[in-house]
Amino acid sequence: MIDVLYFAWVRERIGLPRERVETSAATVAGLIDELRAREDRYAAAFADLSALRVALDQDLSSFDAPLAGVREVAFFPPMTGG
Amino acid sequence: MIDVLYFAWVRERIGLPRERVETSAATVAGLIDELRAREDRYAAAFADLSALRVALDQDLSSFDAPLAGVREVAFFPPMTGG
Amino acid sequence: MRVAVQSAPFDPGAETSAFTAGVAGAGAVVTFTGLVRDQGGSLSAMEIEHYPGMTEKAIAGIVGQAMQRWSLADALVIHRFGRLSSGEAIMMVATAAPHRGDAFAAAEFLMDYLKSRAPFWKKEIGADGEDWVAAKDADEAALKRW
Amino acid sequence: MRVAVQSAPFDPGAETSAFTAGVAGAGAVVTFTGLVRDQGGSLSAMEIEHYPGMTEKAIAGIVGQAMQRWSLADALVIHRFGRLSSGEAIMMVATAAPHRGDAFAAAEFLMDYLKSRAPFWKKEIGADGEDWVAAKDADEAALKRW
Repeated sequence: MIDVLYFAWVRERIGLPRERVETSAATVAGLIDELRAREDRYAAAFADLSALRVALDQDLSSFDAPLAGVREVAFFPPMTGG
Repeated sequence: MIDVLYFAWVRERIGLPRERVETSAATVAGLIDELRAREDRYAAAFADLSALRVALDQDLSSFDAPLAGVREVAFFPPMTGG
Repeated sequence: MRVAVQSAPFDPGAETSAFTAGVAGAGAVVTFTGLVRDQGGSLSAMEIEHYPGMTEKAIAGIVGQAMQRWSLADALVIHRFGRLSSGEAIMMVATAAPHRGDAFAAAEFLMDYLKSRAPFWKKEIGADGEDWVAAKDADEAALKRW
Repeated sequence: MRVAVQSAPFDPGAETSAFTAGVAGAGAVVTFTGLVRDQGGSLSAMEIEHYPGMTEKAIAGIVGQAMQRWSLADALVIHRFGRLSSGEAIMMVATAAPHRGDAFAAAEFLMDYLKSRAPFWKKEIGADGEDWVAAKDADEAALKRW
């Protein structure tokens, strides 16, 4: 089980800020494939990966990163702070 | 007659902040030659022109600038504001 | 150094006073304050979302890099989240250094990294609806100069 | 824009508040404050001489150049003269712009020009006597980047 968090329009499109996900995916990309297969709202949120960023345990990471040992995955658009 | 002003160590070396000078010099350099010839303290102040700046009527200028029409000449070291 | 991530408003002037008093003798203090722009009256509010936990960690990392890279006496980052009105201060950074070059460079570095590497997302709320602010290519490109 | 050349102390925080309040909606405010450094306790005071009349004219010219060159909502320059104690604010500049790049660039430009083109001269007064601050080649060189 892994915590999956969504922020900004990813959160709005999927319709929830976080959920616990049972996954056997080896990488972030594998997890995304599983989520996309669930429902249209997930497919819509993950339609264009170039518009998304991912953090693993609160560090920016990449879609090909392994999930082994990770407790928290977050998906969000490019940041717009400052 | 022209007003001649001195600032910072130029003022200290010459020993006064301003004076009225009777001059027939055509340029700043000519005025400096006249001042140098007056007394040692002037010769000392104007010994190294690369360490001096000049303003004519409150605008930065150069030593070869003409004095015609100028009312106020100021000599000072490079500025250290900010 | 101090990092504050908060929903409460802050007063850039009071923060500048406190920061400056704490670094007396440093020579140079630079501050940057970001304000909600009114965009010709079309913007009524801004909503800022953030990622609690990661935000503090990311900002501390960015400030740590700046402290290593430049000779700084101190640094400050304040960033708000939640709902802000037009004209309100969104965030500020302050840097203090013996020399002005370091203070300016570090402040610009902090701003460039906070823009694109701290997990905040801005939504503009106007008369015609609301929209997430899109990241600019220029902001990503700005990181390359460091 | 406002230019103040004064012997009276000023409060950088209060000035930042007033300036920021006057440009609400501008997006970005940058301030720089120069403080008398204590240089490890050896400096007891600073005496700043200036050229009344030329000072105001030179600063207005520098600010005018900045306003032409960058998209600024406002600019402020305060510079003191006379005797200052260690830790006191010597001067400050503030710039406001729609975007941070313009506010930062204009503030750095103002500082570079005020350093070398506004008629101020600093004298450091310490335990061992007093000395005029020498202009640095680096300050003259800094003008070349603009």
